[in-house]
Amino acid sequence: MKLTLVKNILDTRINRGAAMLEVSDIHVYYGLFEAVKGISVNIREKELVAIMGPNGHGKSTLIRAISGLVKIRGGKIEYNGKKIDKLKPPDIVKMGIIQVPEGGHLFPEMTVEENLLLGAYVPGAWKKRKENMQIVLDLFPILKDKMDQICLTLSGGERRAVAVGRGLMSSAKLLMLDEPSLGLSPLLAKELIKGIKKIKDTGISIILVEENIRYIRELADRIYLIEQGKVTLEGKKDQVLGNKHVKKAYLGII
Amino acid sequence: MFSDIASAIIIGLVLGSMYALAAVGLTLVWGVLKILNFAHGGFITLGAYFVWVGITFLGGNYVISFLLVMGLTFLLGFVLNAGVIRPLQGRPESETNIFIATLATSIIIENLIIVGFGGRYKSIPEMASGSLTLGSISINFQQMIIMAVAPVFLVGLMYYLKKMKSGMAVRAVAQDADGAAIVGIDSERVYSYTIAIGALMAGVAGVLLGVIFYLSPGMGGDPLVRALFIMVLGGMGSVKGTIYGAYIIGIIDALARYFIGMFWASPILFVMFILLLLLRPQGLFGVKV
Amino acid sequence: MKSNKFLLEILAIVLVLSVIPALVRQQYILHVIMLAMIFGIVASNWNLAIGYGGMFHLAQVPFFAAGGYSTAILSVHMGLSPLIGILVGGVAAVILSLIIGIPALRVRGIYLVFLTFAFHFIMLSLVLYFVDITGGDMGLILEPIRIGATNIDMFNPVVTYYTALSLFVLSLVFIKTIIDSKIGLALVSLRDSEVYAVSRGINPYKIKLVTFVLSSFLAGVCGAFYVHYLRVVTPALFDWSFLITFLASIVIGGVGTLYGPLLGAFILTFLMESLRFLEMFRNIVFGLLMILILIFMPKGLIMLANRAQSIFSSRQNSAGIVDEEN
Amino acid sequence: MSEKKISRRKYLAIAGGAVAVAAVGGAAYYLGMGGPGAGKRPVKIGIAAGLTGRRSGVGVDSRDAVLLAIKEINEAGGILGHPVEPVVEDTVDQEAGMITSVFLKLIEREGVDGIIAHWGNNSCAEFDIVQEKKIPYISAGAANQVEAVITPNPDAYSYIYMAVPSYKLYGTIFPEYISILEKEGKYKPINHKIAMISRAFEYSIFITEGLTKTFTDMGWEISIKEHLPSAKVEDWSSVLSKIRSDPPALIISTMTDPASDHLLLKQFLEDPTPSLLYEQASPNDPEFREMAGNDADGIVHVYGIQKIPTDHPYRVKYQENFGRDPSPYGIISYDQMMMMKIAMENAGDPFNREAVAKALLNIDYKGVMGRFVIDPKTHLPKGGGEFMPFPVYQMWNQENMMLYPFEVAEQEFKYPHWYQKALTK
Repeated sequence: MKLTLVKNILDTRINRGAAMLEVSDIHVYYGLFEAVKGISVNIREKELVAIMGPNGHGKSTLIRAISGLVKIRGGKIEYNGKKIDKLKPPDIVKMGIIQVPEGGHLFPEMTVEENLLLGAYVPGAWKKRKENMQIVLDLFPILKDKMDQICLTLSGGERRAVAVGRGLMSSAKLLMLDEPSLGLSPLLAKELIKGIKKIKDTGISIILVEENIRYIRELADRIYLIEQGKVTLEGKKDQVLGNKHVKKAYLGII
Repeated sequence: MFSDIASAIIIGLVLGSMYALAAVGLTLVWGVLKILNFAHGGFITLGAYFVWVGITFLGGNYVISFLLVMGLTFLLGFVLNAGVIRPLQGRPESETNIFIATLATSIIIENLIIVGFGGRYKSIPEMASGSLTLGSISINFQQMIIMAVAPVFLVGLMYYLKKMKSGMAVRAVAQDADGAAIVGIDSERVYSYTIAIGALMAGVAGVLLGVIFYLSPGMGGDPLVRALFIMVLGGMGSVKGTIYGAYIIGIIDALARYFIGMFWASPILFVMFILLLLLRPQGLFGVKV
Repeated sequence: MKSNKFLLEILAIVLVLSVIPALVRQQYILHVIMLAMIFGIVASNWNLAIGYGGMFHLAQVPFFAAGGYSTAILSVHMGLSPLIGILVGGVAAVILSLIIGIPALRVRGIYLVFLTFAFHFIMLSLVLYFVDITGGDMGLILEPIRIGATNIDMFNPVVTYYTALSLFVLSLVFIKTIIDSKIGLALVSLRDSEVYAVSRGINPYKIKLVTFVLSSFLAGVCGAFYVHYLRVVTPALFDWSFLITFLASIVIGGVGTLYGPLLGAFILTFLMESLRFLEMFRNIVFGLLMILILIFMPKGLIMLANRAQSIFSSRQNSAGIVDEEN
Repeated sequence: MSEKKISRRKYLAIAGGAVAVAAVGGAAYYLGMGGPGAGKRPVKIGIAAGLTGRRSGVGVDSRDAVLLAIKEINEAGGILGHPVEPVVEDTVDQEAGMITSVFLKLIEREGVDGIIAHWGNNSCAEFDIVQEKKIPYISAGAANQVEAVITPNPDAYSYIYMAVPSYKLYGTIFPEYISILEKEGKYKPINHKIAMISRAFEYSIFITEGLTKTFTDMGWEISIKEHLPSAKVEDWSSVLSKIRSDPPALIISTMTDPASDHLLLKQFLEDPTPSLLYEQASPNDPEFREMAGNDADGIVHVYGIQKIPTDHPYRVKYQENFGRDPSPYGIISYDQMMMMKIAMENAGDPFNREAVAKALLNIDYKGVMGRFVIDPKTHLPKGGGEFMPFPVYQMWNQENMMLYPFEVAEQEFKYPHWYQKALTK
């Protein structure tokens, strides 16, 4: 499928003032390859922002850049008005910006309980690990019986639940979910969506990287479309999903 | 015959205890940093000499000397990391370069000991003298102490890794470094105290080796070579596997000494090592850290 | 063009090294240069595997020792002539490299290090055990070699020196030929991206084995030469100090370069000789130097030489420009 | 561009400066070497010692002993009025290439007039060098190796002499003594079996072979044979269990390593058998005496050195200087230096090397170890009888007591302290 780039920015200035995370014009390189070519996104308190777009076009890289796992070249990332793009990942985690990466990056030889506990590794969260554990178990009751099981032996859905749960253990203020539904059966995905909704209701802001439009439609407040390392479209959910290019390229509606 | 087997197994347990302590630090460092710390043998030597210094110069108290060894080797572990390993990590060819740099470190340690204490044998006064004889099996109290002390440290290490927060962080970095970064674990810090813990375990192994044998500047070399074998047998990076592996090698070593002769015990182990590397390089257990 | 440059370089090296015996009366200096040449050859052949092939193994010392022991055993027990003996040393190393390489190169990384490490110890045990053949710990003492009825000692210092020099040049040409050949190209592409290389139809195992075997030959030859030169072979041939010397030569000079290990061997040998006044502190200084070089000059001293060369040539250039301006 | 040029210039300047400093330093070093000192021309003695290798204990003891001898010689006015100047070089592990470097450097760079090297070097790589360069050389290396090299043509090695006698007597003296004891009924062995423990070390192998041959000729049987790759033994249980299940009358260890020999004794005493314990050379090591204490009472061995009691002037002197008891290597090397001194004095001119070498051949020096008279066939000091004595020693109270030859015996053979207990069990 040939992509036509649509430079049609909708509703750009609407939410600027209240943004908790502000990513402005960042560039990321892997060697000589420029994976992110000047992306700007922002997210407000209690908001769920979805990031959609084809695979390999820079969505995950954006998330990794916010987490500090890759260094940016040019541009800046601010969190509550403070520049965070020079910080190391652990310091960013301490601020409450938590990533749930694609594939989870769980600790495979550890039990579910250990994985969750490590989610609360940063000092502030460690104190609240018991309460947070309760919250996670309320969200994902399936984990209750699996606490002593090694993660390697979990099913895909359970693993995803542990990954999200581990993210929540750190008293997250901003949760970044990278393709949480990838490879899940529709039933499990539904469970997960329920969980994400509940998380949102507790007041945590969420950045959701997703390719499945169904989930986006159900969850998102706003949407960014990232294509070839750039934001090609952004706006409220209905605006973006109603866009002609999106309809044609992603929703299969002609 | 039977009593030979029985006493070989007892000696195997003594050797295994020592090998386990010597290997466990090496394997932990491999598991977390994916590097082969060749200075490990040097730290075994240092442990023995520190306890000797503690006992002969600082009043002769075993407990205090033991604590001194643990403290000093732990601190020197940080020095090793900051001065030698960290500057080389993450560069191209770091695997080779760290091997050579830690080899150079072991040369430095050995020669510092020669300069400082001379090349003559030293011996640590016995903790307990006497022996226990059951039929034709005889085991002395020193060996019994080793069999008792080693598990304390091994279990302690396991407990630390399993139950304590920073121990869990060590395992986390070993299993998924990105995952560890995501939950806020500073891997640099974990690296440095992993090396320090490895150094501490080497120091403890050195003390026990010094208790049953004698101190010489190159004394850490042999246990290091055994530790390499054990590390692979247990599955590179697996602490639990390494402990099993150490006792297995200890018993095989002892049986070979009893039934084939002391000359061939080592070559036999090396042949087994080669076979293991060719046939089952992932080790016997395949358990991670 | 490229081979012309190489020819010139070789000529320069031969010229410099071959006039030394005429200028230097001291056998000590010749001996140290010879050691440097021998260590340089062994190191640069090892570098073929480590630097070009990306196979970090520890079998080079066993190759060296195999060369030494095979020729010594044959010459002591069967009166083999040393000239053939030197070749026999190379062949023995090649046979050993096949014995080790065929199984060992199926494993990689740290496992290859361990495997070759284990071989080292097994060989040493065999040498120590079969006293009747190897002389055990005592080793074997070789007769001085005389050519025919003349009284010319075949291994008198000057003759030995030029023999070592010939080996040195031979090794340079040998390695250059390999790295410029298809094997060399395949090796480099394997090292840089195995997936790509395999997709281009390169069989990694075969190429690695060929390189492994090729890199052993001159190590064996040097071992044999070394033994004939010193007229004695002892288990000291397995000493770790050899491993450290060869490895340090590669690292100090520059991994994966043609001249690096040779330069490294010369610098290391002369440095260690000139540091003798440090007595017991010499090895400590050596260890520290190694670590510092690894940290601050990871590409080795050959990079400094290259930089100096580029400065030199750019200076010439800039001088030319200045002339024009005037 | 200009900035770059400056940095390059700077770089060149630094490099040039470094080269200049090195050159000046080097020149000064070599000029300084040739410059004659005040007073009479010193006699330079090269000391090739493994200060940092595996046997650094031996190397340091040897060096110290030579330095002690030189200090004494200088205090007494030097050699024929010439002061003696030591030049120490580290031979590390005595590897042949390293030995060659050291000897060539000592001879050509340092211009030494004689060289002393200690026990433990069996390379013989230096022989051709010292012979060709005509440097009087006293070695204490592998005696049987040297014997094998020199015997076919002693004249071709006219500059090379040894300070330790042939090992051959080790193979005969002890069996001889045991058979006399047995005949006289002073020792009743429980059987005629021997447990023979050796290691891959030339001294050990040679003595083991000698003892094995003599004892089997006498009708004894080697019932247990254990050969070890090195001196590193953490545990002797496997050998001891064989010994305990079939106790031999004699346990012979030629390990020649104080640590492993002490461990053997210690573990043996946990459950001793009625056997005599013969441990080669180790009872002469101060480390062994310290570690074993009175546990060693009754150990027998033969050593090619005359008895050096605790109040022996040399032993006292060595302790005063270095704060430790001399090891055998700390004794041999002292005698080596004294041999050199006497030879130089006998030659009438310490710098007339040919004369010094000839004087070494004809030396008759009563040293700490014994009387040095060189056997012209082997260039080794003569052993046995009035020359280098090979007494049978038995250790009592951390002191080696002579048992045999009977003319010099200090006491009669006594059963070791574990013997009766083990016999009655």
